[in-house]
Amino acid sequence: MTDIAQGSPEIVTEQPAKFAMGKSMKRKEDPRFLQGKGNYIDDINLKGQLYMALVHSPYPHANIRGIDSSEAMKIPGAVAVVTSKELNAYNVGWLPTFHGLDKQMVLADGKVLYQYQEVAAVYAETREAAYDMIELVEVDYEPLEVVNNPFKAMKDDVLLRPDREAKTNHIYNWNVGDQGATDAALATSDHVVKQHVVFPRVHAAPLEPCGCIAEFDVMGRLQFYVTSQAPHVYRTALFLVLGIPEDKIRVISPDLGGGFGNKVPVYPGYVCAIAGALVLQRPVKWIETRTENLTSSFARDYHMDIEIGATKEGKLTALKVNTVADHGAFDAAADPSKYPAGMFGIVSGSYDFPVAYANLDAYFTNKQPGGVAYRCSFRVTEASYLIERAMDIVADELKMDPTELRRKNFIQKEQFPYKSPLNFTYDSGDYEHTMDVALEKIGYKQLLEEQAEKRARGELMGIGISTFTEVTGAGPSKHFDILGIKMFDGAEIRIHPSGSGIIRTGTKSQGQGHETTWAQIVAEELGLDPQNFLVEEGDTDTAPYGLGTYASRSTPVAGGALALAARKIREKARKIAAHVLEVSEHDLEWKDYAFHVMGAPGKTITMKEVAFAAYTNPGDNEPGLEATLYYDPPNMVFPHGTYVAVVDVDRDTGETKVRRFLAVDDAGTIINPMIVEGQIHGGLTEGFAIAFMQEIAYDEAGNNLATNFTDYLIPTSLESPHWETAATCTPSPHHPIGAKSVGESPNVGSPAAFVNAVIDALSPLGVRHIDMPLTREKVWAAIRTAENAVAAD
Amino acid sequence: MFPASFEYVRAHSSDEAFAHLQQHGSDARVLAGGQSLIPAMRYRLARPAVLVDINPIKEFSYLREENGFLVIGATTRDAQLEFAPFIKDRYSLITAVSAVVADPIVRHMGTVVGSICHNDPAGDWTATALAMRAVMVVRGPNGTRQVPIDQFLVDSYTTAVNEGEMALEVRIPIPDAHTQGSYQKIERKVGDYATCAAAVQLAMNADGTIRQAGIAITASGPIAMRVAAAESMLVGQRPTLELLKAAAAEAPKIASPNADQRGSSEYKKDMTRVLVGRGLKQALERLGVTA
Amino acid sequence: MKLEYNGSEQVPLSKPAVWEFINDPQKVASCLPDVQQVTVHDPKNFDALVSIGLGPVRGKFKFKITLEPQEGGNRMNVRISGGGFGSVVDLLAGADLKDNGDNTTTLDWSGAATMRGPIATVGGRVLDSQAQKLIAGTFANVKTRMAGQ
Amino acid sequence: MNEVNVSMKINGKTVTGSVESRVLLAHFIREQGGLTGTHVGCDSSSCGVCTVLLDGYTPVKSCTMYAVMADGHEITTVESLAVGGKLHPMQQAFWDQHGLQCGYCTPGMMLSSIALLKQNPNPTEHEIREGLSGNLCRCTGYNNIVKAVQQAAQVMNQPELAAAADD
Repeated sequence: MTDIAQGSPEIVTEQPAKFAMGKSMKRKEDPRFLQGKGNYIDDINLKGQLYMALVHSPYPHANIRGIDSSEAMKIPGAVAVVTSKELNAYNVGWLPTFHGLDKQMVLADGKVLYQYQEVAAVYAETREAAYDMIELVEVDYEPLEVVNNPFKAMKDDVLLRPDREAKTNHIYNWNVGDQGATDAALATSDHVVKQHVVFPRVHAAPLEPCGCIAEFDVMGRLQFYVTSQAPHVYRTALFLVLGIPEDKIRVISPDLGGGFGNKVPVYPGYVCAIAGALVLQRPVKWIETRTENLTSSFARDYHMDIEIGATKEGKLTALKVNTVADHGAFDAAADPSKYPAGMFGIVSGSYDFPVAYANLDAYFTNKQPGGVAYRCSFRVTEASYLIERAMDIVADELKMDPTELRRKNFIQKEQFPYKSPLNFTYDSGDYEHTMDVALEKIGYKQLLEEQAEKRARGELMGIGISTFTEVTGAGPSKHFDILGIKMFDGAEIRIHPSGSGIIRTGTKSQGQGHETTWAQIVAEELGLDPQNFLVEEGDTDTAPYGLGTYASRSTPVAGGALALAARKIREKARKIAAHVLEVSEHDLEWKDYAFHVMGAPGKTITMKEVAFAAYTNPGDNEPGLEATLYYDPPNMVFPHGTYVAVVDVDRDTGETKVRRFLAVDDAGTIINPMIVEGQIHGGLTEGFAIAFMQEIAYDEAGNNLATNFTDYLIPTSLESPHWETAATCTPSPHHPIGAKSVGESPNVGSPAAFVNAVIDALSPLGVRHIDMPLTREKVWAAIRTAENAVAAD
Repeated sequence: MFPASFEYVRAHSSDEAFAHLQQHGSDARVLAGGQSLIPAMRYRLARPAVLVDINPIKEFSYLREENGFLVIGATTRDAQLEFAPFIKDRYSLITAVSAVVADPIVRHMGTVVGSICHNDPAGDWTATALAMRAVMVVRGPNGTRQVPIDQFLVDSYTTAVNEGEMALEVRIPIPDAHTQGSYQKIERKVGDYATCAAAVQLAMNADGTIRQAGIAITASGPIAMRVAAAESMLVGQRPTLELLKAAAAEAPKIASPNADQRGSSEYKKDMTRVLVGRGLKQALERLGVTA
Repeated sequence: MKLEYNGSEQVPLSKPAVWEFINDPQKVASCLPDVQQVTVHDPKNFDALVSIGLGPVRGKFKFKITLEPQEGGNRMNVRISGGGFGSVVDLLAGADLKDNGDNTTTLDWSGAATMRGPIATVGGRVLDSQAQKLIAGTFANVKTRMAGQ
Repeated sequence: MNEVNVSMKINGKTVTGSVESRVLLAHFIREQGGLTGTHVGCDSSSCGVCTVLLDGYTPVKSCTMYAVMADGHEITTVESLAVGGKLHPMQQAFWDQHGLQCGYCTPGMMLSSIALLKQNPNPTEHEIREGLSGNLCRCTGYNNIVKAVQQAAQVMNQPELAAAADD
């Protein structure tokens, strides 16, 4: 195989060498991106298209007394203004949310529930005219009291959603585990550590904002180009909202300039563009502004209380978590319907808790809806951050080294499959090994010595550990669905006579490199050259049904489908091979990437030769060589890792410098180490941003304070640390190629490592916890408070 | 987003630009680098009816030393200072500040004069101009006049440039061999406005006493401010650690920063102290003087 | 963002004269800085188009203003709400009138403004001090205009 | 309507159009020039995905410039880097070092990198990180971008390396 990346990644896997997998093959998709020939949504223009722009509410909570668009329609080039009145007339005023527990306004219907909510859509001949129009749409608002946090919401003084049957701001309660046994165990534990931990509101913020173009073609068929991580789900959602059957809808998701979960939801702008295209009989284009992008969804906003019981020797006895979730104005979380709080049950982490209990209550507030994703849709980040943060607090309380506390309580590798007290069955793992690799590689002992010296001099150096386990690969259809659709994925492989082929899946890469890794999986199974596979995703006319790419599910689900579809091809190929070699198919053995006649050395046929025969000499077999397969995974996969951060904190300014950061990931079998490493680098940078810089904060008036990149901070190359990586390999026993996943791991595992490191640096001052983001000021304030306390003694 | 419509006029000479500004009065804005103006226009927070583009005026782009001053023309970009070898050799404060203004790409369009005229409360160049005791050259109806920087900076986004007038250049006294500076800036990330910053320049006498001190803080009030008390405390003295500490302690006394996402007022005030202190130390280090 | 302001003006007019002035929409409107256009609907309600420069933010704001004279003629509340740049400001201001007994009147004023939208979020960095000046300027104008009567 | 005539050379080809004065350079390049490798990612001059080179090697954010300001000037975009099907050493290095994922920041990032090497042909890792800090990337975490610029610097400083790579 040619074209291995020259810049060999640091990751050396422990897995055995293979033919096409496990190799750092350079990406097949890159030449177009490198030459500016990517095809992103705004690069697509249809003849006669109109431009749409949206009017947004400056109020977080208000009644709408009236909307006057007469001045706006005087702008040269103005075509139409649409409000909820028009949408309701077409019965598309509201959208079902993805997990089916709520519905969401397309355009504000009678009232606005959050700042920047969409109030009207304008359509014009030019983009500039559309933006001139939105300034002149007069909306008469009657401001209402703002509920800007869930603790205010739970009082129910102000009812935010009178449209719902239940007259309360409480959305749902969810719990898992054994409350009675957990309380009993906590009551008899030597130590009980309690901490309130907030995971702030953040945003995925891909560099390319969302957008779409809608056109009803001459046959009345909707051609819908849209930035979607899940095109098939969109098509089905459009069927459910618009009542148009799927054969009349084609959803095309072009190249995506990043997604990270932001391109999962169906946004009101999409519906308005389609409605406009339908009514005006012209193609309609809508591209988000950065402000629209940052104000239309969010991730996290969990307020968590954790209690951990432990014996005085440091053996964990019980875990209890109580969470208040802020869902914003609509319950638009894209979680599976049976899992309103996603996979939050992974909060027991890598540790063998005898008992545990997690309880969660979700509330409406006057904040943007969402709760979707940011390199982790399903609340794994919140859970992982909480347990890893809390483990350090327990270690501090017990005066133990945090690595020793973890070592003492890890689920042992012999315990897998491990049934957790919160109802997950972990597939495999070797936590202690991964931690040992990390500690060795970072030089933990030397770092502790250095830290001791520095502390003696009054310097603030910290070492932070996170030994996380996550749960990905949703999922098994008996548990998981989105809008009722089970979370399987399809794969289709067609081998051409030359031994090249085309691969289609229902997933959609946003930079993850599926065009390369999917080819590697299939090539590995068939002994063919991965360079000769075209990978096609994103067009619902051609791709098999699949739930899309988010929640680290592509490799666990679609990757499994691909391997099994390839094996299906291999079985058919065996028949053709037998015909060509004039033996019984039972005499054939698939070995070293070719069919061999058992007992007849040298009598072999390659897949390339079989492919040609499939079209030229199939015998009595069905000609051709292709397979379609839908894969319903038997279980989730459980990647894990150990991350270590080393920081220095500036006592005067509160500035944290991340001096080193090592990520040792165990993602099971690795398909392409170079790509895996790239995923880890990117996820760590996002984790770094969450730990230190990012937050969608709201002021008391309900103003969203993070509406553009001057206030929602994306780290540059200068702030971002230099990342170090390594990998261990514990294959998933149930996945066809033993793969787990990695896209989310760095973002799930790293925030705790950063925060643990800073708190470790401050621990000589008695600081126990600071909520993210750990801005300079927060760290400075913690240091000053501690110093003043000492001075007062 | 897309700006509101405006009339664009191109000036090819100082006279032409001046004539346009006289004609359009308060409706017109000068377009130099545009790096603050254009984003504000894209948000439609700024919507001048007329933009007078001075970029085509060839004679406005210069960076030279004359008559004891470094003179910087109206369209001279930040990056020209950042990369000029003679600046790197002899102007430590300018070298330091020119590497941290906005971001590296913005610095290729952004201008020093434009930034001073914008007079943002968190301006880097305004603080630097104060510390180096710059003089602004303004063209008005009665010809050009020189305005010392302290009088030039009037209030947030307000300068001594009146309606219909324009600033032509900034003149900075050339530091001698016994003069060094330092720029200390805290920003949340590259490209953000300063959370707090301090510009410091010290000139030494042969006897080891401080001849002249320029100390200014920014993002600490409505405009960048001179810490005059600190300056006078230092002049004529031999630098000691106690003296530097006392001088730095003067900064928070005049600071009145707004609380915002960058930090509380208390934090920013304390940072004026920390950053002035660090700036003084670094300037002395560059002078080879141990306090 | 929520901003609060207060101040005091000594007006060289009797309390009844001041009361009369501040009950006249036309006169009150004339005290707004850079007012472009005033439309009086009734003695208590009027609209004003005001040209505003808040730092880099420059443009026209349209305000709806309601005068709420309180019983007894000792206090006037003013509700101002309006917007521009896709943003809105809701301001509740009040002034207590104190007869100084020497044909002058003390006007103790306070106001709380809530700003929402891009002007608060993008311009918020510099808004407070600028808005302070604007409001103080308005009340200073009240004094000057009254004095000029 | 405030229309203006604008004419500029983009990648050596003259592009002329009558556009509104408020049309940004980025949109002129994309629409009048038909070159969609120059992207737009924010409204606040923060992200740098719109970076192009002005009059040689001056990197500018084309969404923070009006098209009319570039009238009579020369613009270089990503589309001009590969010549005759052969990638520029910077493109090759981004490919070799996995310096891109979604590809959205890549054109601006490469053009900034080329401008950086023009100023400083042998930058350290820190200098590369400083020099590219006007361009955001959300996917790569910058490690591999730094490696790519290091590789490109090496190749561009020793043209024989580039030639050898062809063999």
